[in-house]
Amino acid sequence: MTDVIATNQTILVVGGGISGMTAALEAAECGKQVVLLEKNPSTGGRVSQLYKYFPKLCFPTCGLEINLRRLKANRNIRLLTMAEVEQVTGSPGDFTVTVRIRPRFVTEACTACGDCAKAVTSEFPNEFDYGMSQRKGAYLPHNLAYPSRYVLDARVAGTAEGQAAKAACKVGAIDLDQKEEVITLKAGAIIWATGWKPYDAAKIQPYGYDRFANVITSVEFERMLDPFGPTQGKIRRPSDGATPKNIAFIQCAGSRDRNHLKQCSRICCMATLKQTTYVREQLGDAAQSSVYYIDIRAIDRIDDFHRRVKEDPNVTFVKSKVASITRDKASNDLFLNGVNTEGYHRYSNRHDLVVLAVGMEPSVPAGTIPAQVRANPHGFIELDPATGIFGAGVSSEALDVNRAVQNATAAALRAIQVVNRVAGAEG
Amino acid sequence: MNDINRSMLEQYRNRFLREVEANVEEGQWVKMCMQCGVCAGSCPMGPYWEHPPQELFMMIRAGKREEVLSSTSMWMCTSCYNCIVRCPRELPITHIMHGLATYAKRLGLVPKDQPTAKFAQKFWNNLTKKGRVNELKLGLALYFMNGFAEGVKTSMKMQDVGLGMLKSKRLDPLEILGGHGVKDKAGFQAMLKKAEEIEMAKIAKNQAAGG
Amino acid sequence: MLDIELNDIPDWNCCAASIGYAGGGELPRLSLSARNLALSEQHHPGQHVVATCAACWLATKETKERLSHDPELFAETNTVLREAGLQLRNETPVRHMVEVLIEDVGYDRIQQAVRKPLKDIKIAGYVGCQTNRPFGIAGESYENPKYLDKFVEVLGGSPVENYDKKVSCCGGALIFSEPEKSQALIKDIIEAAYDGGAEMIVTPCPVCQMNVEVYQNHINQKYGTKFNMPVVYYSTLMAVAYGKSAKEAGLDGQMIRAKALEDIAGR
Amino acid sequence: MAEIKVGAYICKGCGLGERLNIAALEGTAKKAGKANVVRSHDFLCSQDGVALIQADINQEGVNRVMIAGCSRRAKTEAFNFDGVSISRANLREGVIWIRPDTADAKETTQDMAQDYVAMSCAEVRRMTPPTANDKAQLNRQVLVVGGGISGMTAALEIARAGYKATLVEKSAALGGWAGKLYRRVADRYPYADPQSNGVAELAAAIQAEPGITVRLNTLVARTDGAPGRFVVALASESGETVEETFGAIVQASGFNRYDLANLPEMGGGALPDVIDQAGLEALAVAANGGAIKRPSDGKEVTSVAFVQCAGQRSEKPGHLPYCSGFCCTTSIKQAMYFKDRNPDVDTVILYTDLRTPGVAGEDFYRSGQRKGVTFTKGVVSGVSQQGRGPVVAFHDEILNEDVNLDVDLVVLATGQVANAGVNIDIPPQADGQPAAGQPVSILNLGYRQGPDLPQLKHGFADSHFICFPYETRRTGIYTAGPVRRPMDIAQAQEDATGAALKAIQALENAGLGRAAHPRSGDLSFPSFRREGCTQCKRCTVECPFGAIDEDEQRYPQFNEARCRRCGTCMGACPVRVISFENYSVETVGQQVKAVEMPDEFSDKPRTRILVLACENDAYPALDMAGQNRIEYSPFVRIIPVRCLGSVNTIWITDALNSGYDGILLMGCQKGDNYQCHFVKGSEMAHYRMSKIGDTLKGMNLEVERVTTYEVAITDIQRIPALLNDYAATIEKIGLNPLKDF
Repeated sequence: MTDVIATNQTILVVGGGISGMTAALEAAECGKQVVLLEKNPSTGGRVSQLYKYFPKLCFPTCGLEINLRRLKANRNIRLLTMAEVEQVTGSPGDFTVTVRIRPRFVTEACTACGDCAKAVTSEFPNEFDYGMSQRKGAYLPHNLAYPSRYVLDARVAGTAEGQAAKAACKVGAIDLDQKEEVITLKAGAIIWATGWKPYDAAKIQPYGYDRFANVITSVEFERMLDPFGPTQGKIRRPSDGATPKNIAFIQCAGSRDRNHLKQCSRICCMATLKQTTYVREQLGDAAQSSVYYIDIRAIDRIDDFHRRVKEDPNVTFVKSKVASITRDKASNDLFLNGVNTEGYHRYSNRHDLVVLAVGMEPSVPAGTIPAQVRANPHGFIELDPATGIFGAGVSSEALDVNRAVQNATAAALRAIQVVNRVAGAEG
Repeated sequence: MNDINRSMLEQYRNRFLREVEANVEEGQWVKMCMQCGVCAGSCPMGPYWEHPPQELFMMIRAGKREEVLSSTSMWMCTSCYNCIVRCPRELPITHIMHGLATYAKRLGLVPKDQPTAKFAQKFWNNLTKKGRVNELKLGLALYFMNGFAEGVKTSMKMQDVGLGMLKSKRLDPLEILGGHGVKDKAGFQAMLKKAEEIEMAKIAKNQAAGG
Repeated sequence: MLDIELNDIPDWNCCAASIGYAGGGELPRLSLSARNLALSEQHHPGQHVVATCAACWLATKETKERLSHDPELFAETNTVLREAGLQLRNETPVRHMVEVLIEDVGYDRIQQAVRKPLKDIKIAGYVGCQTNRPFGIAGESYENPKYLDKFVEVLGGSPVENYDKKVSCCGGALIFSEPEKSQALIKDIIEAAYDGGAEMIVTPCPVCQMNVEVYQNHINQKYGTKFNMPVVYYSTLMAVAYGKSAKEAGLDGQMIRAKALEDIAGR
Repeated sequence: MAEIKVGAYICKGCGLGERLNIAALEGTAKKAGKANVVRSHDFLCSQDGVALIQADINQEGVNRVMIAGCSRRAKTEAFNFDGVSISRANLREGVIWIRPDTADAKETTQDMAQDYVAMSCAEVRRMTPPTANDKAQLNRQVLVVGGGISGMTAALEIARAGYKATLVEKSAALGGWAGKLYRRVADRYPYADPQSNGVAELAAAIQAEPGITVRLNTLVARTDGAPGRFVVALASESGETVEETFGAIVQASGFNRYDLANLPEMGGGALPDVIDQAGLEALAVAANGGAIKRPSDGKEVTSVAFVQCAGQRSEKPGHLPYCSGFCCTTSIKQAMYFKDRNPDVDTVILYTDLRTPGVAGEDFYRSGQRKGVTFTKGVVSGVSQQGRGPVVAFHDEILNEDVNLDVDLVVLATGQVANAGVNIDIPPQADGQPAAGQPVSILNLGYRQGPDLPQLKHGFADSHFICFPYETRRTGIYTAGPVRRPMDIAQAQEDATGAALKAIQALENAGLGRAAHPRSGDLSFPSFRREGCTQCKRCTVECPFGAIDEDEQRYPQFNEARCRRCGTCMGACPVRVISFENYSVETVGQQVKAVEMPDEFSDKPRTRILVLACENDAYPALDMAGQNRIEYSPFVRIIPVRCLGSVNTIWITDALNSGYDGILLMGCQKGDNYQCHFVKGSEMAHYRMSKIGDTLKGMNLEVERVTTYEVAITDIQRIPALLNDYAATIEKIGLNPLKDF
């Protein structure tokens, strides 16, 4: 049974992505007691699946390593993985939270030596690669996974393979009897940092993501660049593994669209500009990038980056929301059909890979949060101190990493204000 | 230039957008377009549009009244509704195209011999006469709509179709005798007359008020 | 057989499809469908209005929708209807025959009734525009609706998967005013069916059925193609599968004869 | 100070027992390592193993713990003992996982392991458990500089958290630019209409907040000290100056208005009816809900054009190269001023990219359209006066035609110019005064490295890090609002709240003598041997955080609360007098020496390569290489360093003298897009190593023997390759001739 010491001066942070980790660390480094919940087996969230950040083109794992070191060193934070909030009752300064914890079947004793993975043969689609690759039934989610403990997939836990894994573990870290448990804990304030998920591209029917192999999403493209990713870091066409020569990037794929997400997801323009630099970096003059856009939203200093990309002769910009994609059956190339609205030019352009810059959708739409929050109809949390529950990062608005962290830092202070009031009242 | 057109020009001066909003079916949506062009790219008749919908909307905002209303573009609409379902901004583009067509026709700005304009008018006349469409009459009228000589050619060209359809009983030969229409013709026509009145009254009001 | 009973709306009038606009403005056009709805409410209270024609369905359903969202327009419509001694409450559900078949009857019962499965006939399900947009059949996508393929399947035929021109436009009424342009569209529709290995095309829309079937000669003349693709209405498929004779199934009404169906019907 | 007692603990788990000769490792720990207690355990990170160590600490008085097993990055929580120094010999990720399990690899693998054990023993013997410095003091008072919306928000949020804030504003009233707005952009769903600028409400809340002291007409005359003990002189208009102490500082000095005169081609400064957005706010305030009248002749405005990106997103001299982000929504809001009152007013927004991001932005854009604001994608070539009013000449990008638009009023959407004070990268004049043309200082820091915060780009005092927007190069001082980056009110208020937290965190850390990010919680701090110091000033100049001043006798003065513990000063010191309790020239130098150098009679391969790897990126990458079982040369001996900036050249020369054949330094990317967590550390190291060439020549050694690489944490495959290539290079140029002297 997981036991957690938490009081009404504890800050509960829901979500262990960069926003949740930031909120938890900033509060803990102010001396506050924090419980950090993550529904996945490891922290890091969406950013750990990115190859580089714009506009610096630096690596997300670099900052993640620092945050993990802060986390390991800080005794004020209690991290629970594979844990999700079931219900929140009570009021600011006095919340009671029920948390459901799924079994990992691997205890703290795990040394991440990897013997269990050797003993397990069956494979499953790799969530970390959006299913573009397979992973073992016993696995470490990724190189920088923290806690650095393996996970035994529930689908093998009950099988002979589970037994084999148990037998293979020299430190006796595998516990096949682990059950799902529900615990309740106290909290004075709650920071809700459940982040975002990529909009389901299959719903954008005219683009045929569900029908055409060479139509992929921007997040899948990121995974391709990871040397430990599904294509060992190589930009490839899913249909035949060939190197693309003429890549299209479609903006607002699911954003600014009443049929999908009404909001502008803010990051997609920059993500695409960044991804054209991947193409340039890896394929040089052997590949062209075309960006189909409505407005390029490269705010503040980031516009320098936008101008730099525009200077690349291999990158062209077309002001147009692509109307439809059709496929050439023989080559699996794709035709993008539409109209360049700058002067009305019809096009039916051939590309051999299409990347949909998919929008950001709240992982947990604010309306469905099992607690009293102020939500707008787009599914984001709006600031309302009276609730004692504060959105951090993308649960509060479509934000880039930098703004999400800024927002999470602010959320940490708002939570501290609540628990300090409690402390004051209790003397 | 007919009278309505003259006085509308008077009233709205350069504010064509307001004119469209006040007088064109679903015209109040025009301002919501963000120029993404998805409608233009989705239209089956795309290649034949002089100005695609999104461009028409921009022209309306830019006050290009004459160019818009005398354009053949909106007459290219096949009512396939592809633009409507894809428009990210919810514009009922098909209806706006129909509305622009209707308005252009009321203002007498339709290009001469615009085939769809003529056909649509014939269809309407045919329908309003009896409340139902007499396909064969419509067909014949249609084939002769470009004048006699042209008509002969067309009907020759279409003969096989006509005959084929007769053979396959798609057209009831009796219809040539005009057998078939609504019983309450009086009420039916009164209804349409009233509807027309109400709309023209509105337009008259706008002529006076300038929207 | 599927025990659905349809009765005519007494003294119905034409809905003007979507081509009345040159003659009639918004209100006159809406009043046409409003009249039909009012008549139905008067004579068949509580019954659904079911249309077998895409254009009729769309025009009528659109009228219902727009009047329910626009009180002013609704009021004006009733003023107009009064001239014909009618009044509209606008409470009647407007449905397409296909909706009735899929939602009320269901694929299972449609399948159970099959006597002569349409074995080994490759059929391209051409949905067209107005059965599909802007309303469409619940749960189907605009770009790649699957119901017609399922339909073919349950009747024992084999559908063309992801038929490229499934939902593209046949030109509709513009076949009359813009024959060349429309025929160009039709050409692509038939071509794609051949590419998909289809022996015939099935469609839920009478306009599509006519446009795609009857102009193949002209297209062949103009483009040097050798099209001879039967195009049948979905009810024809059902009739044959349910054991009706070629005549009963209206196969003699085909300008391009659907041999494969005639054979089955003949057995 | 109790006598040093080293306990060496060797783990046999994770295959170490099978792959290595544990007895021999114990021997090394005893002999070479001079450990007082030596134990091995099957599974050291188990409760039992940890208890074993704790027992020795309690009963045997062990106060230096050497753990040989997995990497220092693994099982950190388990091996976490109070009051002792701990070192970790990385035998798992660093040895058995990167070496093949073969007979002929066995010996070299064992040698590697034994060296690491010896090195860790040597290191931990020279470490002392850090104790917080005695100058640490808690001061719960925060100084907020700037009484605009950012500063007001920061002060309020600080007070609401139970701390005290002093809000200093140079003008006679709070509110700043926001206070001059007729309305602000909506900050709540439905994001549809302009709303009250909120300044009055904020001011009232501040009034009512006992924790806040407001000082108007006041400037910061001087700022000395460090987090927890900033001493600030506040000068009021009347000339009197008060001195107060603060725990931390928030700088919310905002932005300055862009000078319209820079845009003559747009009629800026020349035409009366061409104004900027601030100008329109003034007109709207004057109209106060009535019709807005244009400046030239007071005519009621019936048509207005907004020109976006005026003097922005452009490299032209006098223009701003960046996008100010807020201007698109502001123009929409201002167009609404007209439309809400009279829909017949023609309002056109001329833009190239309409930038209304997020939920709030896009909803507000749609609302503007709903209200009839016209949006035209157009590039404006100029504004001229023709007859009664201005004419905007632009190219309509959609209709692809040139248009002349007659309007009553033109609003140029100009950007925000940061008000960040003196640019300290521009060298001051001889007399120490700021160079000509420099703006007046805002903080007047008494810091060795200049009176204001370092600026990042385009004059904004921002963090360079994506993940750490509040990273500051002046510990305890945080910027918020448009001084940090161009932004709108909503963002500025978020930003101010975040900065408020960092200020509170800084003063709490200072109170405990703890380091701030990225070495959060580190209690150690640099100290120096005064008698050895030559006053060369390198440490005071090179500290990336301006933490070191010079005292009256021109000795370095360390201001530990400003220090981030990177050790760049230690690396800079030519006489090696700077050290930390747990990290020093000794702790590393002794590891260098602890490696066994096979002599000329040995039958072992004799190549040895010293690798000094940045602990933030290079070292984790090496661990992950091990995790993925990527092999590399058995001749490397890797020592993690806090930052390449802390590498003292003595380690290099000692290493060469003691027979290493080559030395590799691996640090983070330097330059404009630096990824060094200590800003300049990697840069400094590269600079210093570039100088070492002469030393090498002096010793008759090839330059290749000392090589520096920029690596990233993602170079999990590249780094092993670099090591192997380097080993090959050494093979080529041969062993170090100094080996056997």
